[in-house]
Amino acid sequence: MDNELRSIDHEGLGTLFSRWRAGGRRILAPRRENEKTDFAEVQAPGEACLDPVQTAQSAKSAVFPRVEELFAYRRRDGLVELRERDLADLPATVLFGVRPCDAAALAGLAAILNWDTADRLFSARREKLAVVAVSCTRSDERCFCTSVGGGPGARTGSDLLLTDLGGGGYLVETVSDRGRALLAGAEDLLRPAAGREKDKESRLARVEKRFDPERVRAALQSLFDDEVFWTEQSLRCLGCGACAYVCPTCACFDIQDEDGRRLRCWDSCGHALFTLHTSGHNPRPLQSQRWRQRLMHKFSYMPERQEALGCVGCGRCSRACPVDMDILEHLLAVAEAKP
Amino acid sequence: MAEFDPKIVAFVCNWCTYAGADLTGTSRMKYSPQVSVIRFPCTGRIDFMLLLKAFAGGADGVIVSGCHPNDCHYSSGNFHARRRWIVFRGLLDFLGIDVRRVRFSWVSAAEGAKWAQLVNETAEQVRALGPHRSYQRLRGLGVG
Amino acid sequence: MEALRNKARELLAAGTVKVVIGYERGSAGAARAVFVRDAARAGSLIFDETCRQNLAVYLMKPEVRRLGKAALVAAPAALRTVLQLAAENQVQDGGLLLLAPENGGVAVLAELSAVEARVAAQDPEPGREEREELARYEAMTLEQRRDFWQEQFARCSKCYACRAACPLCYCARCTVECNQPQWIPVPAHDLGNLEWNVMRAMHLAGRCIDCGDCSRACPAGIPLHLLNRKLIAVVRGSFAFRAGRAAKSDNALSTFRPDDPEDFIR
Amino acid sequence: MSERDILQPLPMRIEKVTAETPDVRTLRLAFADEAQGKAFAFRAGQFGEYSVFGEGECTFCIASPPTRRGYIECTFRQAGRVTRALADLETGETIGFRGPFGNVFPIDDWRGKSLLFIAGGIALPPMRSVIWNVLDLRDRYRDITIVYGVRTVADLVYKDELAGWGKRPDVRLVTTVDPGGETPDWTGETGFVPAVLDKLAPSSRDAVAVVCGPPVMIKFTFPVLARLGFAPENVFTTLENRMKCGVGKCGRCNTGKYYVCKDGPVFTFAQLKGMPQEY
Repeated sequence: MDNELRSIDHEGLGTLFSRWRAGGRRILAPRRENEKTDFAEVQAPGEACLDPVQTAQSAKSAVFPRVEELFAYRRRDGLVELRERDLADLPATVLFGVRPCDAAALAGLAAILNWDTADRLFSARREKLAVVAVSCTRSDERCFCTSVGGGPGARTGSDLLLTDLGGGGYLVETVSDRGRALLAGAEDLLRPAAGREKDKESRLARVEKRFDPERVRAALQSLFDDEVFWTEQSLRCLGCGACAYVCPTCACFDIQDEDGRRLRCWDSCGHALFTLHTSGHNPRPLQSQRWRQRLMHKFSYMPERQEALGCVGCGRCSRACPVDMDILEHLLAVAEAKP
Repeated sequence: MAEFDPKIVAFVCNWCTYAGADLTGTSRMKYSPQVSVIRFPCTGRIDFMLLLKAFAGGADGVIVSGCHPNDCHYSSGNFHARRRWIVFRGLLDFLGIDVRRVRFSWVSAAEGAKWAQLVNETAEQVRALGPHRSYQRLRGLGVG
Repeated sequence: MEALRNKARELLAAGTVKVVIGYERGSAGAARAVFVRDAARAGSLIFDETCRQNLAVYLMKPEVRRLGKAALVAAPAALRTVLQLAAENQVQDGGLLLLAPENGGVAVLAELSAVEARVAAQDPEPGREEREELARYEAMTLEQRRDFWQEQFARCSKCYACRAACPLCYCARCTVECNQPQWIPVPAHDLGNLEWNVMRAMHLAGRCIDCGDCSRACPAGIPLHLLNRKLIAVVRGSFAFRAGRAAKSDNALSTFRPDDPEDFIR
Repeated sequence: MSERDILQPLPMRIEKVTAETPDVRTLRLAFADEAQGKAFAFRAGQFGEYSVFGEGECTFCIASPPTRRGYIECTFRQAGRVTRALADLETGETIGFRGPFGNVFPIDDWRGKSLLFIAGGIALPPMRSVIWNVLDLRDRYRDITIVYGVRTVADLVYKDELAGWGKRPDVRLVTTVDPGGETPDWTGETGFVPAVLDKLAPSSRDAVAVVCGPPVMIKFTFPVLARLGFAPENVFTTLENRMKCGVGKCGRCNTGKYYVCKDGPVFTFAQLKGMPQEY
């Protein structure tokens, strides 16, 4: 039965990888290179590195690449020919080893990119993506998934959820039809979970709930005009885009023409010139306003408009920030502020 | 195998090297036809990025040439350019870009023969190095 | 540390400065910048080996400039930065106090000449480790270096943390944000990343004071400081020039000597 | 087959280029594909994304009225990379168009009311669509007043149309130039828009106002309108935040919880009061 807990050993997982690849799927998994662990294509589970609490970059580029071609154009005899991006080119992908927070973040991305009108490329990539998440058995002081509706063993957004049983393999939960399809014909590799194997909870990291997003939302709205507060909160911020680019739900983008192709590429509301008008007028000229925008967008505007939180508590922005703009600390400051 | 014809872009100053190249032509001296000459007011105006743009645009080799020291039409443009080239060459080499593909020279308006020799030697050298594929393949990489 | 806090208290209480830019203990044990404007808050200042950020970067931020006259807790790299900024007419003599921690005490440098003297006394030659690191890359073959950097730059997402963290990248509008023409491609593809990093290194040639904050800021862990360090070596070797040593000096690349080496020009 | 990509433009042919001033041009555009042209419909207030392939996209309101079918027009000042490239194009050349996007002027709600249009400088084009729209349905509305101010006489756009509106008995047109911007033969007003409006003192009874112009003009015009009795919910404007996608995804025009591209570009002053001033 699907909801029955099963387990798989390392060898079985290896076989599963081979079968997925034989079925034409590429597998992306965290891979360690130099000092950083990031998602890259792997052939076998042994190449994946699940040791760090988090990868440095999120997995969002699997569905929303740093740079992607929207369509191609060509001039001919004063006319312009357009060639739509062929969706058949997009690879079927298994995203292996994402954390439950990253799996949940796919819904946040979809909330932005598919708001009212579907984003053709994103949707096509998402359609071809199967998510095999791995529960968190460790966390660090930057993690706060439980404050934003997630958890170290949460299933939202995953197709399969694995939990490391320590030495002997993984507990396997089938979450969706897509997950079922990943396991089609793999009965030989799975066996029913027995005894203590079923006790997933005991394996999971403890992530304390630190704030109520509803309270943060209300506080943000009443703090909006408090310039002193926002200046104080953001003086240290350098205004780079590191937080946005490592974020699994940040989806702001730019559009650029190059070499006969129209490209979409990541952008960040933290960049000083993001909103600059051609006239020279800038609606958000101060870094304090841009920092406010980042928090407002994720914790106030998105819940109101796209009915999703713009944050999954992965803590990447805090880890990536060169000047220790720790988002959890800032959210707590918001929640506790007396406007 | 067909002989490889390297594409060479020459960035030259208006006052000396361009005039020198002109003299090469009016003197009916023959030289390698693979060079495209781009004229600038002064070597001081030849930004290092232009060299990279030439490579990205398909050049296999680049020539940069202007007035001899102390002959700059604007008195010191070439001296400033020289410093920039020294630094830029160091950077290119450090990045693993073969500096043998970039030739710097002083060619005066009277040195038609030197221009011909410079182009021919550069063409020979770049031909020996082969197409600059490692750079050209960068174009388009990293687009999902 | 107490000496530093006392000095900060004293300066703020007397109104000598409006803000002390220093370090405090941040999250996860890290040190981070703090802007102390009230003498009563000076107790949060720290200074130890975790204090690595070059705080001089904040001297050029409009939001910080607006706070008024500053005292900056300055490690050696910050002192060199201030001299280079002065050479570029970005810092006025007497417009800033530098608090240089030393043997449990703190030296207050009010004049740029004092900063020069201190930098000269420290004479921060690249350490053995640093020299060896650079030499390791120089010893690689051309192809190895090319592959190394292409691999590194492929990870660059153009978040511009390197630029934001650099105290000498202070242009209000960077070349990459000018689009007539679009000199550097906006997207973070391989060619765009190479061109951006070449541009960054070249624009810092003869100006970089080797604080290493570009590499520390990079979320992709690209060792960007190596590019700067290489050019520092070239500039020093070819022009006998080092940035951040004098409050009045030309930039290495906006001046020349008639006898600059030209063995590569024919 | 999947749906068309909302980020991919449709080709349009430039049918006519009009030089309004040395740096302002109007393009008349028709869809290269006739069927696409037939299927296309929009309403006054909406905008589009115009592509010069190789340069990028720029955002302007459609400047022609929906009552004129078969083409659209856009008017723009050469200011940035794309508008400069757009200005170099000639009749017969192809550009790209995405749209129509955004909300509309509620002209059905305005039936039986007096309309006051106030435009400054290059902000007449975004208002031209709605002006012609109501003029083409003239009998539905009461008094129509247009106040148009520019810096100098040379900056006036749509000169022929202004002359036409000036001659119509059913339109009250007041043009003004900033002090010092007049020519010897200038017959319009001289003075800034708020002052001219103050003197004109149009009635606010059963009236709505539409104001578009540079921020400084809007800032000083709104108090005059308030004094004349225009309630904030009866004063409309159209915002021009920077945009990339035009469909609420790229994040650029996000202002408070609103997106200028989806919730606007048309807003009432009552709505603006509830938004952060990030526009």
